[in-house]
Amino acid sequence: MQVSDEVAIEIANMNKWYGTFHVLRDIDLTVHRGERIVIAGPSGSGKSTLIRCINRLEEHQSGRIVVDGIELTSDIKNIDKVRSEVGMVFQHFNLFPHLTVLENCTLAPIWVRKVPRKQAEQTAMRFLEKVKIPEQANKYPGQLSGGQQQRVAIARSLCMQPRIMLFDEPTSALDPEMIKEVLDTMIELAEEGMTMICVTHEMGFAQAVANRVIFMDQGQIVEQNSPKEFFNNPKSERTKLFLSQILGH
Amino acid sequence: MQVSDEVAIEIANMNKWYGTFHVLRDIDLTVHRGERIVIAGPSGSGKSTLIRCINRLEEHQSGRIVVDGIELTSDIKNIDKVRSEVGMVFQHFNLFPHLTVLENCTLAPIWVRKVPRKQAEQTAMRFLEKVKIPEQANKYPGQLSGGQQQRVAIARSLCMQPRIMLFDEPTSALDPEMIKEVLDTMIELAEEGMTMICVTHEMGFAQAVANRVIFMDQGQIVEQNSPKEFFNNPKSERTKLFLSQILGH
Amino acid sequence: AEGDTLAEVKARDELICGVNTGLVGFAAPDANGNWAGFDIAVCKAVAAAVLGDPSKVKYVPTTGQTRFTALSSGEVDVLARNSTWTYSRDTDLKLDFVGVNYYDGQGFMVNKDLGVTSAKELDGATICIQTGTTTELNLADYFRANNMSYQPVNIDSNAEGEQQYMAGACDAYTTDASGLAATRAAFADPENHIILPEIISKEPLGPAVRHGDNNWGDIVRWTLNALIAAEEYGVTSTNLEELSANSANPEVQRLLGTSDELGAMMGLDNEWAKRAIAASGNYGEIFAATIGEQTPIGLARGLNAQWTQGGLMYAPPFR
Amino acid sequence: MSDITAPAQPSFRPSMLIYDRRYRSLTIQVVVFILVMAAAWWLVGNTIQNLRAMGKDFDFGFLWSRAGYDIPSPPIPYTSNDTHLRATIVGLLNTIIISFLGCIAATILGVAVGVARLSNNWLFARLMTIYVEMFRNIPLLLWILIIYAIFTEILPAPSAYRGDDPAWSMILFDNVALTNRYTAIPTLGLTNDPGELDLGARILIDWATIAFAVVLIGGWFVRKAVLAWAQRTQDRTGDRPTTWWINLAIMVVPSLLLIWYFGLHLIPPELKGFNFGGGLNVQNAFVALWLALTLYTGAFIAEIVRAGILAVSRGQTEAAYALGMRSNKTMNLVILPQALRVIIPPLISQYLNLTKNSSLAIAVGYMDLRGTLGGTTLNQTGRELEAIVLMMLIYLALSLVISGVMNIHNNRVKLKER
Amino acid sequence: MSELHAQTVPFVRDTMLPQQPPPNRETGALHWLRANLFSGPINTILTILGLLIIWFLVSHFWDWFAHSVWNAESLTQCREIIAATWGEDARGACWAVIRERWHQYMFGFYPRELYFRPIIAFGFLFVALAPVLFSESVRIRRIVLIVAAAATLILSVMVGAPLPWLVFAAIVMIGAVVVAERNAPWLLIFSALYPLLGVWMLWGGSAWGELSVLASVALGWLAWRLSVRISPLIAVIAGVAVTLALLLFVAGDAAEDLQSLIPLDITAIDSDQFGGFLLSITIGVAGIALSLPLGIILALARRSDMFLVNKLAVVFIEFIRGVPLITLLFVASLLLNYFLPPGTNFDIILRVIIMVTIFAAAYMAEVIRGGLAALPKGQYEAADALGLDYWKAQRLIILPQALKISIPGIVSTFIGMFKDTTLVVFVGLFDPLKGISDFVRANFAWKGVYWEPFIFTGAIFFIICFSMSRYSMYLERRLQRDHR
Ligand SMILES: Nc1ncnc2c1ncn2[C@@H]1O[C@H](COP(=O)(O)OP(=O)(O)OP(=O)(O)O)[C@@H](O)[C@H]1O
Ligand SMILES: Nc1ncnc2c1ncn2[C@@H]1O[C@H](COP(=O)(O)OP(=O)(O)OP(=O)(O)O)[C@@H](O)[C@H]1O
Ligand SMILES: [Mg+2]
Ligand SMILES: [Mg+2]
Repeated sequence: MQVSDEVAIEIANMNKWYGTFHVLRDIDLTVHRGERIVIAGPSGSGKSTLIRCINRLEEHQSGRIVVDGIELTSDIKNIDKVRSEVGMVFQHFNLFPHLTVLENCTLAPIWVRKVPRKQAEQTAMRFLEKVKIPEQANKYPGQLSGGQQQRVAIARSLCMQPRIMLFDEPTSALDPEMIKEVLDTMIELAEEGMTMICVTHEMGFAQAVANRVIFMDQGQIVEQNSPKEFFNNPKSERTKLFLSQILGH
Repeated sequence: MQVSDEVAIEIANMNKWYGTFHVLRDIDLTVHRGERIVIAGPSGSGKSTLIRCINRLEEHQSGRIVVDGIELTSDIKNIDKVRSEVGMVFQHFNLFPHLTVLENCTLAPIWVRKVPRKQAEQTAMRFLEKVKIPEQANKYPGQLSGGQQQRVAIARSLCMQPRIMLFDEPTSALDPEMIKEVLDTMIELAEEGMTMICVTHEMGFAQAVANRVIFMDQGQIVEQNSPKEFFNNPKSERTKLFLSQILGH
Repeated sequence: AEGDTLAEVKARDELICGVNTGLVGFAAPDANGNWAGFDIAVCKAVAAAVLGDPSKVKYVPTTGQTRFTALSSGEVDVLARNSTWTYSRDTDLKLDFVGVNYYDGQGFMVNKDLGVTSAKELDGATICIQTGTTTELNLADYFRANNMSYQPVNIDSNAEGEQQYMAGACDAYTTDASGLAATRAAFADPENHIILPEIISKEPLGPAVRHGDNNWGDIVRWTLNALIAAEEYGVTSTNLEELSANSANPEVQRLLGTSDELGAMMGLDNEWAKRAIAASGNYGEIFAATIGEQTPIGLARGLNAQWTQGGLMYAPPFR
Repeated sequence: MSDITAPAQPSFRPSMLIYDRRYRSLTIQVVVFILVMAAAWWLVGNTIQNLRAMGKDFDFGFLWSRAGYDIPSPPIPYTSNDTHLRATIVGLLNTIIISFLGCIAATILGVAVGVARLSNNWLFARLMTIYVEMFRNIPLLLWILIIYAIFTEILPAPSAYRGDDPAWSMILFDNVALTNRYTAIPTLGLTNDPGELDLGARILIDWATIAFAVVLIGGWFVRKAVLAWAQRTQDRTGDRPTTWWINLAIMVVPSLLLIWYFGLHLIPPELKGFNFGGGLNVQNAFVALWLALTLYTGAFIAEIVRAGILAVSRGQTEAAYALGMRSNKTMNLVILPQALRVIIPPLISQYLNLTKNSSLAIAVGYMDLRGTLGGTTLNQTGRELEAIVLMMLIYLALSLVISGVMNIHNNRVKLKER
Repeated sequence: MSELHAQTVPFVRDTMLPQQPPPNRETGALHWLRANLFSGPINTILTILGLLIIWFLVSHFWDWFAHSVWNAESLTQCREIIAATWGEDARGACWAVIRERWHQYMFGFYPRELYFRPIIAFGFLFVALAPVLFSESVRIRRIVLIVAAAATLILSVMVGAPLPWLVFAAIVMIGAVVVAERNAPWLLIFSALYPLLGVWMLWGGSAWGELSVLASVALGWLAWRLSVRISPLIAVIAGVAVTLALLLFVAGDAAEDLQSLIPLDITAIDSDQFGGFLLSITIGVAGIALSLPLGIILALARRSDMFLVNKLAVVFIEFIRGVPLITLLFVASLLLNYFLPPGTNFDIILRVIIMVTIFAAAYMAEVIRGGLAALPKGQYEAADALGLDYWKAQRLIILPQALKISIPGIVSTFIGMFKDTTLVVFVGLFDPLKGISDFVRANFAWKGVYWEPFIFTGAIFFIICFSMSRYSMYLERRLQRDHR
């Protein structure tokens, strides 16, 4: 697991409001290629909003976000470019229920990347194998268990061959037995050197793969540190409080 | 905890099909009064179906089931008799959400046993005290936690003063903290000498109270033994495999 | 149904009379919901004859669609709803028309501005026509016979027809001439509309009863005849009492029940006709009060004059 | 294990009819059957008795006798000399025509309004809400009457188009005249008339019409082939060829050729005598009923469409965006296919409602099935029992056909779930 | 995890940033306009289109509304007034027709001095509905009851109700408010009695008729009660038989005898005096009240696994739903007499109510079936496991829940049915929309008024239906929340 010097994402002085509510305040964050960042924090602290800003599912109002050298403005072309560089996995999978697993995985490559179907299907099968469910390729999402669905969602993102992956609480809607399958998949990805930003409360996962843990509260980054330091030696009072709740649970 | 010689349930050579699918194959089982039996087995092995046959929520197609000396046939009177002897607690509680806890408990005594309301309420309060939630009597099920709901479900069954209690995975829909409350209630019941058949994967419970553990797979009883023997010295390969999965998790 | 309608009516102490849903002059409720009109007078006369009280009538408004069924199914005892007496209705529909209270004919009304003076000039015109009536058939036959074409605008009720015609949605409005007159009378500018001279059909309108109960048919028939005869003999609602006391005319005596026992032949008492006439007067009085020239409808007697005056109103002798 | 005696097969006792589950349901069903049969027998018995008392019979023979009444602008040749049966068929065709056109227009309107209500234009969304609520909460009959009244009261009589300086003039390049009786539109004329095909029963179809139908249907198949080709190309190379202009050409060019070949031209309506002639006069009763049905049902469909689109969770759009799809592709490939599944079942019932509501034609005198069979025919023949029974059966058959067809479609697109 | 980079220097924030107001362009009226009306070319076009539509409507109808005339005796007079006030060419609305004939639009030909009876009956309707429809929230029920009570009393006083009736109404309404606060389920008794009370108040006549019906039902219940210990089946048969026998053979005579002993009657009103909204509401309410039990039975039958019962229900429901209401109304007016024993002849309103009931029941059955299907299977199993038999399980467990879920659907069915009551005009009844309007226009004075009656009746329909639909939406939202 090596981290290069190249900057993958740079967020500087970024602010976002919902109406008059200030959700993200003065966010500064630089992510290098190959880094794996875990974002934690209490509910409502703006974690989801932050990562959704990174692929412009939400618009920020001030400051800059540069992804892979492309600054996110309202220019549609830039947004398209960024989105095809960045894959995203949601808490509730958001698979397309009317398409088979394989079609879910090939839809975007075919229609966005204009990959020939054969080739798209081959790629898709490769990634489905990676997430260990090639045999489900022709089923519909509704026929799969939650863990399988989330792995399909990961495969679907990977099929666009993104250079950066964002995960928004990918395991929090899953039953305990299924969490492991998904985390295993994510760990495998991490080991291959994918740049990842992951909102999660799975502290085991954070300790195992993260280079850095970011703790957010009230729309701000309160603490950043290596996982070891973060868990064993939190600096801020809030972090301590949060960790005591999470780990005590 | 004494087991009498009297036979409470006798199942002989019983078979059941769903359409063409053979769910229960040649089941033979005798339960004595005061016995406490735990049924375990992988998902889909027919555990639920078996105990649902005992109070005729499902019909069996061949063989005989005799409960308390009454053979289960399609005679409605027999079915009614058996059902008022046998209480059942479901995985998802199945409380009646439009009635208060007290009304849930008095409904069947009043309408089936024709007990005067006053008396039914007294009995209900006694059992609610036994499951330690007399103070919730006038709340609605929706206002209770899962563990409390399951205890209400137990009290509701007890109000019919059954001689046999069936439990179908009574704790598997509960959060870990609540499992204990329910198991405690069940252990207390067991100590009073109630005849119980319980489908559960709570091996601690099995070891603590069961006289016998029955292991089912593919619709058949694969192994029966005392809990001690069952856990420490399983005979069949399947049991071993199953135990390794269950305990390993 | 076959049966004793007279007994039923007496038992019920109420006559059920099927009438139009609203045709000014013939049958229409006033602002308070009291029914009045030419057809209503027949109902009242029958009620007076049978029950002794002209107000003991329940009026059942019937549409062009429901009227005959209402009668044949026994829902109404008598249908006094400007219905044309035709062969097939009398036979196939199993009705009995008991007489004619108004000799009508289908005509056309057009706006003066149209410059049309004869129905023969209506080739290609748009004509408003109420669906489900004999007028619809007459119209089709007339244009076919004269080798002309027309565009029908079908309407559901007379009110609708007036609206369409007044808005100019049709060049001509066709219905029975009496109806045309009534409609025209209601216009703000009746002088701008003319009723064309052609009468394209015979439309004898009269009350109908169910087929099969001959006695009941007789009662309604002779009640109507009594009204007509009363006019012929000069019996009016004002001189009724006087004449019944001291008329020398044997016909009048029989009519008013002072001699002979005519009423008993139909199962009524002897004063039935007297009461019928007292209800709203004799035929002429009714005509004048509801649709005559003094009313807004302004119909001349024409064919409906007594036979003695050159009209067709001719009551068979009372003996 | 103890050996088991064979399950005692209890012999049959009469009490088992009530207390044995197997027999009890049989008992109940037999009782219900007897009750239903008794009720039916009673009703039929009464009917027979009543018919006899009235001296009537139950006989559909009247359908073959002369109708004697005219029907404005019948879709198949019809005169007052034809039979009641033919009049009934004309009425049925009119019902089908108005229902069909109504369904199409209501769908278009409903989809447009449903989408507009979701638009982020505050004003327009509000206006559409007002429209929807107005039409949903006021009886259809009122709308039919109002729209009909607007036509009769506001539009002029044809004579307004007369003279050198007419009060009104025709619109759309002197092709369409709005009057208070009908909307006069041009008909199509052929300079090169190929004659007509006789289908029997005096139903004639112009060869030119057939030619156009063939070209259009053929074009539709060619279009499918083109789409399949585009799909194949895309599968092979990844690039999807632009096909809309090819498709347009396929539909348009052969038609243009046919128009040129047959010398197809518009014959505009012309004021002749009292009325416009030459063109086609579409009665206002028809237009008003059609508009009212469209507007009324459109309001309901708008709600269905809106709900359908809202039912596709926001997450689906976001997932598609996150995969780099643009909004129109997201709509076509992700949102619509899912929304349609939610939309179609209630849409079917709206189609059924519209078809049934078309019987309100009675209010404006449009001669649909109810106006012919259930109206004038019933009245002239006095066969209310036969006419109404037949009419109900026809409506029922129409409903069953519509829901049948739509259900087949619906089953095809049903979501597969665990 | 060896190579920690310089940029991963630990970071700790010591002072939290406060909330800050958003940049200027994110707020204010201008922002709102830009975001909601002019955010893009399409949006701008839509805005302009919307403004055009509004302009079109206002410019065409404003004058007409502005030139309203409320006081006139005829349309001609209206026109003269308009011409005199606003000039020769002015067009204006002539609301005078509504002012003069409002009572017919509302009550048809119901005797004017008895208007208080329908008003009080209608007020009582809210009391009867309160425990069913407004049980969701105590606050709403309180408001509904109090407003209904106040409105009923005020309106009754305005139409000149006699004192005893006012006292009666006041006692019932105030009693209902009190009972609702104390022990709401008791109001259900009033709901159960309301049909008879309502019929008596509307049609009048001898109260003994209604009382003898009540007595028959009570005796039937007694018979059931007495024999239920022997066998539930026999008990049901006995109960129904006793009720029917009493109703068919005894009730009528008994009522007459009692009436001659102790007269207990109020002015009788004939059905043909009903009209306007009174007719619509009567048909609508009667239809819905009767179709509910029938709908429940049909829904249960359709969910039954007994082949014949199920198929019969399916055929019935699909048949009724497959034909237009208007044909059923024709059946009511033309054919019903064919199907009944010769000589039976009954009220056209009653016949229409029967057909409307059958029609609504088929739709209701589907709504209730949806409610039944929404209940988890566990509820059935739990009831079974406790030993409740089919009917007890339905009555105590299943229906109470299923009906509650179905209330929004039931309300929508009612809205549809209420709108459909306008169709009764085609069988010769005076509905408010066309029947009364045609009748008013048949008068010389008002020949030619179209728009005013349309707008008036339309507005009333809108108010009633819109408030009901809002109410059902509110319920739907509430139920959804409850279920989570
Ligand atoms: N579309 C929106 N409009 C207004 N406020 C919003 C919107 N989305 C989120 N918020 C608010 O913004 C804040 C941050 O939300 P966000 O979803 O980013 O939190 P989170 O840290 O992801 O919380 P969780 O752990 O619950 O997912 C919350 O207070 C939330 O209520
Ligand atoms: N109503 C039914 N119709 C058809 N098959 C059924 C039905 N109910 C259960 N089955 C099948 O019967 C088998 C046994 O089911 P059962 O619910 O008894 O298993 P179980 O041992 O209780 O499993 P679990 O631990 O998941 O509850 C399963 O394969 C199941 O799919
Ligand atoms: Mg979040
Ligand atoms: Mg189970």
